[in-house]
Amino acid sequence: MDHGDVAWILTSSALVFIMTPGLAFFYGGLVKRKNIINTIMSSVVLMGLASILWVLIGFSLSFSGDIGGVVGNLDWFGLGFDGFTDATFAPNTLLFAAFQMMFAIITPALITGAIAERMKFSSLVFFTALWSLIVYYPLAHMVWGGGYLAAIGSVDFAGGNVVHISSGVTALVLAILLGKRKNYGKATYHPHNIPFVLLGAALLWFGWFGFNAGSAGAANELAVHAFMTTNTSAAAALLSWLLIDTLKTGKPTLVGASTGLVVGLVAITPAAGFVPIWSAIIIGALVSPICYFFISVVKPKLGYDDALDVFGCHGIGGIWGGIATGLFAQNSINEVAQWDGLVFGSATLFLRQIAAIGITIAVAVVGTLIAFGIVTLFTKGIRVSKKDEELGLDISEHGEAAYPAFNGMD
Amino acid sequence: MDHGDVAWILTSSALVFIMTPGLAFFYGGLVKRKNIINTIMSSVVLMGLASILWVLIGFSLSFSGDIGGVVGNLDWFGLGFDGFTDATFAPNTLLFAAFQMMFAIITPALITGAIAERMKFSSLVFFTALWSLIVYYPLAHMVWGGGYLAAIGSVDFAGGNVVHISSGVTALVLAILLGKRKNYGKATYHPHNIPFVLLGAALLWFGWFGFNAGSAGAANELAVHAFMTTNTSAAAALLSWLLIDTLKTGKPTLVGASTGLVVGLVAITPAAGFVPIWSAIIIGALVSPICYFFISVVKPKLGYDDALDVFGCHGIGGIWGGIATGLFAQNSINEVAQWDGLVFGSATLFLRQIAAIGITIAVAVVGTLIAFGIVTLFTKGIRVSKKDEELGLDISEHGEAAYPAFNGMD
Amino acid sequence: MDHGDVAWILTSSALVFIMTPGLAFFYGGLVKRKNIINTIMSSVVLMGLASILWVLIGFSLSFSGDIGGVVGNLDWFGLGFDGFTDATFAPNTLLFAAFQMMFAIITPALITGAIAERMKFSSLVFFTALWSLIVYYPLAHMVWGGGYLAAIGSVDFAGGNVVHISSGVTALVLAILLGKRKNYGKATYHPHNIPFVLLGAALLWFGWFGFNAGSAGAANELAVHAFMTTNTSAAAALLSWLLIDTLKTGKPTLVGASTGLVVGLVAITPAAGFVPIWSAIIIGALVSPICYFFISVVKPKLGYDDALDVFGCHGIGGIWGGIATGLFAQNSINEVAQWDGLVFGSATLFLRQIAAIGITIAVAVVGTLIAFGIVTLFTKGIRVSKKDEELGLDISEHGEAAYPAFNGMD
Amino acid sequence: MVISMKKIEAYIRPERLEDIKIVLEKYRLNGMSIMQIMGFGNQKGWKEIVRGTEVDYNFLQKIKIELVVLDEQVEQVVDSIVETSHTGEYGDGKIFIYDVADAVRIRTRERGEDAIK
Amino acid sequence: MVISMKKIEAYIRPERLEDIKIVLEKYRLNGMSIMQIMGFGNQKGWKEIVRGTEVDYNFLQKIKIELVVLDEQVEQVVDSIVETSHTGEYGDGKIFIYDVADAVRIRTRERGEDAIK
Amino acid sequence: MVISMKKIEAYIRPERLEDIKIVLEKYRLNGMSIMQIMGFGNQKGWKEIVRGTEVDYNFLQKIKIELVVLDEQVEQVVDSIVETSHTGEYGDGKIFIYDVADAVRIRTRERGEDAIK
Ligand SMILES: Nc1ncnc2c1ncn2[C@@H]1O[C@H](COP(=O)(O)OP(=O)(O)O)[C@@H](O)[C@H]1O
Ligand SMILES: Nc1ncnc2c1ncn2[C@@H]1O[C@H](COP(=O)(O)OP(=O)(O)O)[C@@H](O)[C@H]1O
Ligand SMILES: Nc1ncnc2c1ncn2[C@@H]1O[C@H](COP(=O)(O)OP(=O)(O)O)[C@@H](O)[C@H]1O
Repeated sequence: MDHGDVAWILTSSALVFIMTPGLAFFYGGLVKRKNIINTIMSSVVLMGLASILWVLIGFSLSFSGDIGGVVGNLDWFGLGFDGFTDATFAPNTLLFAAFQMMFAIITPALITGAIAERMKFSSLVFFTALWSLIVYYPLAHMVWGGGYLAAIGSVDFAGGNVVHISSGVTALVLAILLGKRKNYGKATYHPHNIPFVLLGAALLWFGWFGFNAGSAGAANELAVHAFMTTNTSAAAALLSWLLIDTLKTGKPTLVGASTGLVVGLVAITPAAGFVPIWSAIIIGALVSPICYFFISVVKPKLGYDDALDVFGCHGIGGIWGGIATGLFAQNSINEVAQWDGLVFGSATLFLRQIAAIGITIAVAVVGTLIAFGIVTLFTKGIRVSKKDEELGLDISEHGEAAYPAFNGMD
Repeated sequence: MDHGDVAWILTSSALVFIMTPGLAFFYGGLVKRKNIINTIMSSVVLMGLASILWVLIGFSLSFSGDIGGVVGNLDWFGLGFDGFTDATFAPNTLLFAAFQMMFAIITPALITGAIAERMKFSSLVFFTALWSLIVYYPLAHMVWGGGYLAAIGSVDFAGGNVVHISSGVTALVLAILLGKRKNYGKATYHPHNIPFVLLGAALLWFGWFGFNAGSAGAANELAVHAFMTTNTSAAAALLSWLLIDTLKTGKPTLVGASTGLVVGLVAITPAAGFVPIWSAIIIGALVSPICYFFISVVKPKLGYDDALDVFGCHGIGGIWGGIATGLFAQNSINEVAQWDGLVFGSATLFLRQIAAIGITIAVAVVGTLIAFGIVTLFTKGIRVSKKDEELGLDISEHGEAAYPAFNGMD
Repeated sequence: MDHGDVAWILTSSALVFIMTPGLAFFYGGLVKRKNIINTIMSSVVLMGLASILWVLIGFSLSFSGDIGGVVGNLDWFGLGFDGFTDATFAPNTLLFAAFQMMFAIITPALITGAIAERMKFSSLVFFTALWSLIVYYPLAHMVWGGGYLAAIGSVDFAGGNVVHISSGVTALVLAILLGKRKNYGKATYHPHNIPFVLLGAALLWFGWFGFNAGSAGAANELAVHAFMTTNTSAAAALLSWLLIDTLKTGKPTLVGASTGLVVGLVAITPAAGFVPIWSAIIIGALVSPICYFFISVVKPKLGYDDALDVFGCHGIGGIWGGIATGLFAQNSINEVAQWDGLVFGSATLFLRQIAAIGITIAVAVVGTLIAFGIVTLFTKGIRVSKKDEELGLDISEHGEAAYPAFNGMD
Repeated sequence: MVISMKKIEAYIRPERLEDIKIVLEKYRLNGMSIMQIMGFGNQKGWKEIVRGTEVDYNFLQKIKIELVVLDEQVEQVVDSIVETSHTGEYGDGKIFIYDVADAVRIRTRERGEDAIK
Repeated sequence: MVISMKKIEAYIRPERLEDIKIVLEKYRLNGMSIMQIMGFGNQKGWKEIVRGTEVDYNFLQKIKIELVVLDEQVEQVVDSIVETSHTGEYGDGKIFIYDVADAVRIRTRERGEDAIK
Repeated sequence: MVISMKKIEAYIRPERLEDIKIVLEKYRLNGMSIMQIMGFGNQKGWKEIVRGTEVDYNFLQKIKIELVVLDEQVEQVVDSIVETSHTGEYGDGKIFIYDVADAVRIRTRERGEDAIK
């Protein structure tokens, strides 16, 4: 075991870890002041819940054995392999489990942006646990654990399908099932603390270096390559979002910059270790207009209330990333991609990427419906009362005010 | 010198470094708005003071030679060894000194939570400097520098005794000596900025990966193991604190989640590289009820004012961690533990852990009394005037208001 | 390629990356509430712009070939070398490019503090792009790309000239050209959110470990040495600034601590890998009084409005650092320094350091005048209207309010 | 000159503000000011449990509305606020009415009733 | 109908609020509102030294208390506030008293003096 | 005793505050309070575009000034505020004037007009 590789994957694990608090601030800054605690808490509780589930069964169900190409088995229940010697996964199975754990934390956390400001906290906790079981572990298995999506030859470097499309699609379905916020469309939903939005976005970018470059599994040339494509796509998307802002209103916004960089990171995620650097500029530059168009034109027509645009950013951005991987991947960069992308003349990979996206969407939709059904069965009402919604979920669900001193006393 | 090990310990040092600002936010968010500057400053000044003391004499007194098993000598005054070649400590003495320096910064910073909102800044600075000399360097020497606590065979992976019990006990003694805040019990002491509390807690967790996994001294299997036990204990404690919140009031709080994860990290600190992963779930799951019980039931009876529960979290949590190490340690995981823990049938390690905890407490109590005595001798009053306390320490001690624009003008 | 070195430089690149958001908070907390979005945005936009420019032409102009000792060529346009095999620079050219990219982002971001609260955002974006081309790439080439400043034997470990003097001098020139803020001297310019100032300063310190220790190019003894000098200088400067605060007013301030640590980091930057650790105490301890004197005594006499003291901190601090390198460097620590410093009896290096500083200043002044001239030519007015300045640049330039809920509704 | 304007000060639940605004727009009032305050009344403050210890918020977050209107509008406006804010539970709030001595619209320098028309 | 209520507006030092609250509870006042304001008076603002440069805070942070009470309670309440807030130094604050034209309790729709009883 | 004091309440643009303060200092007023409020008037709120979607800020950020002065000072002060705050555009703000029933200076316990002299 090369200690350099261990150093990098340990570091990457810590970097991916900090993304979840980052997300909490990104989301928390975007909601109303009376809901920031609830929004942050929705991510934070998963730092506990998803970690423990992962150690107990998640890693095993994702990466131990294979049942029908769909899910793993329970042989590694409680990380029941020898953590000091097992090297089924590189650089070492236990380290791989730690790194992958961080993905299993942030993915359900991403969903929580969609249902912000109205879902019961207890139902949310219950839902995300079930969803991890029904959707996340199978998908992680199918893509990275030797399951079906790997078998058909589709590729996903760091989680375009597993993390972003899955959470984005789930967000959409859940937002529809849950219904709109009171006064949606009438009331003003503006971010209450924009510096927090940027703080979160910056921590996400920072952590994403571990997310993508760590997915190389070693401190090697591929990791360096993924580092550079990641930064480049984020940068290009940040700029193209600001350009749209400027063209539309003359005023480039910080929320726009933050959103742009995030969708740039989303889009490059499946592609980071497969595509040439120049294509990262294209991938990033295009993801912002695609998401912007979806959020500002398509979404209002469809009329659902995805509060923080999880589907518009992660779903749409992730789908574009998966397609872009099919367009720009090069076998010479990473031979895990068995074929070159469409722009290099071969349609094989491209079609399998489309197929993989389709399957991911199907798994997410079906899994979400099942999880939602179960949660509804077992809890009386998955949504807070109208009165609690007005009062704010911080007080009603958590009994806390985020900044009580700011209009009271010290 | 393996460059992979260097990479990891450099990274770990940076990670432990960021814990002190993290602590500043964790504490700063918990106090009243009029005291946040003072609270943050109490940690920040140590980033300067403890660093310089360490370079000059601290490292030497902790790790150079041995005087009676209690403290080192001054041979390495000013880091007076050859930083490029000396390898007395792994991976290289200078790097070890850098990593350990970060511990010498955060440990006195932990204490400052107990005396928040009422202690004179100058007295605090004087006290923490003396305390480092009288308590911290000897303890670091006794545990890690080849002193008495190592000699008796007790173990402390990353600082349960040196960092947490020592600071927690000191906090208790100092809080008692200093007396309560005005209106304590009557006035409302609620956190003024909860998102800052979480920001700090998240940075602490992030940095703790370096704290614990870096304490392996290399990017090896033990580091990976410690990484996983650390995360697992934090996660379990976060969840068990939320469970208590829910059982008691129906409302899981973000302050509770933040506190829970911190005590989970405290408890696993001495144990991280000695105990099996499954036991980290137990260690974490139990530390929250233990600390919660202490803070909500025992503390009010005793009636001292440990403002931010440093003793309740770090003292009690650290003691539980030291005991738990004696319960769950396995020689097969790390042969530094010469015996298995109590649950594996041997009482030897367990008893030595108890002894080590007792000695640590004794050193901390006596050292604190001495340091307090000296400070009182040399300064006129260690506590701010009643009027300054009412006005807030930000204005009275530092001449600054943290967020002046929030009820004034831009 | 040693994977340990790759791990450390990847980590360092991520660490330097986070400095720019850190800077955004450091600066953002210092301005008025109505200008925080604009101030943050000025740094954030460069995370996009400077990245893309770097990938396209910046790296090539800095590090590919050599034209007259002044600038590189365009052979590596679009990073057009083989990223998997090229090892012209250590540890690998692509990784070197990623690490250096982070410097190319933060350097122009530093400038933006000087012109805060009054410059048109579009003009600023245009200016920083031009400035990167005219000043930054040439300077990077001259110092690290085999250009003139390397040729004369002057040294700059991590960017005293390239980063700090260049941005500081530019800041001064630009502040003079732009003119003062409305009511400057009369109105109150106090920081609106001091915890954000500290958050930013802490992230800067954290990232600076990558900045300086990463500049060793490997996870080796020199990196460890640079890590230690960096921390030591920051610590000493933090303390000496607090000492001045205390002597002058009796009240040590958090803004003072934050400023002190930053100038301590600035001063050690060129010296980190050349000077002995004890000298880092001197370098840090002296930089605070030097900068303090400049800002509080010299600046008011000169009467220009460098809003956040970019020249006073980075310019003056960087010059002192360059001189200090000429005083304390030792060939035995790093043979890149061909001669010992002045205190060890040789004047050669010292004089070349002075020459290098002079040349850097000249390049920055001339380049800034040219860039400013071009921007003025192509935009109608580089400064916002008086009305927009009163209203605040957040609303006028970006259409956003940072914390709208804090005196309105939730 | 007899000035026939009144100032209405209403202390209400923050969560009712959106609705009140909509109703008041009906009367084409051309001005209104709001501010965040802390209040206590028959509705007592709430308790927050911090680490197992009860801490009181003696004061609750409220919104204060200030509205200067013509005498003849007073009853309508008061009724609207009552209608929208009424829940029947403690904490619904109070409305106080005061005489106004004079008014000025800064933009036009109009005085008296013209200033708010 | 003659309304015999007064509104008391007191601008006080923030640090005195806790104590005032305790004293006012004695009178079983069933309502009161507070807000954070900035004030300037005979007590001049303080100076902050930012990086060696003086910057003025012309305005100081103060608390404003608003209390509507019956005429007969006015003197008692004013005395209590003065008692608790008095330090004898500049910046102790001021109290102003105004007539109230009418009052409404939203919960019960009571008018006049009943609204605050 | 006839109290001849008035309270002036001005709702103004935040960006005018600095200038108003300078002018008011001329009159050696020895007290004034300001607070941040949200207002709406003839100047309608602004629109923020968040991710391509318009969201309204119905209310605009304003500053409210409260000033108790002697009757004879009222016109001067009002004029000064108008002078400094006038831009001629919507949103310049309004000034309202109220009678004061009594005043107390907490520091000295002075009552009536003496309290503000
Ligand atoms: N006498 C009063 N003077 C000033 N403000 C008051 C007064 N009474 C009530 N308020 C304000 O109104 C708010 C709601 O009053 P509350 O007494 O709880 O309503 P209710 O009597 O309908 O239960 C309080 O929080 C306070 O801000
Ligand atoms: N005439 C006034 N109008 C409005 N508010 C005032 C007036 N005089 C004083 N205040 C308020 O009272 C506070 C304290 O007043 P100050 O004059 O400093 O007290 P003192 O005269 O007792 O020293 C001020 O900060 C301001 O908020
Ligand atoms: N009738 C009113 N009652 C209370 N506040 C008012 C009233 N009219 C105006 N205001 C306050 O004054 C501010 C400016 O008023 P606005 O009507 O926009 O000025 P103008 O009529 O000069 O354009 C508003 O934002 C509001 O805070």
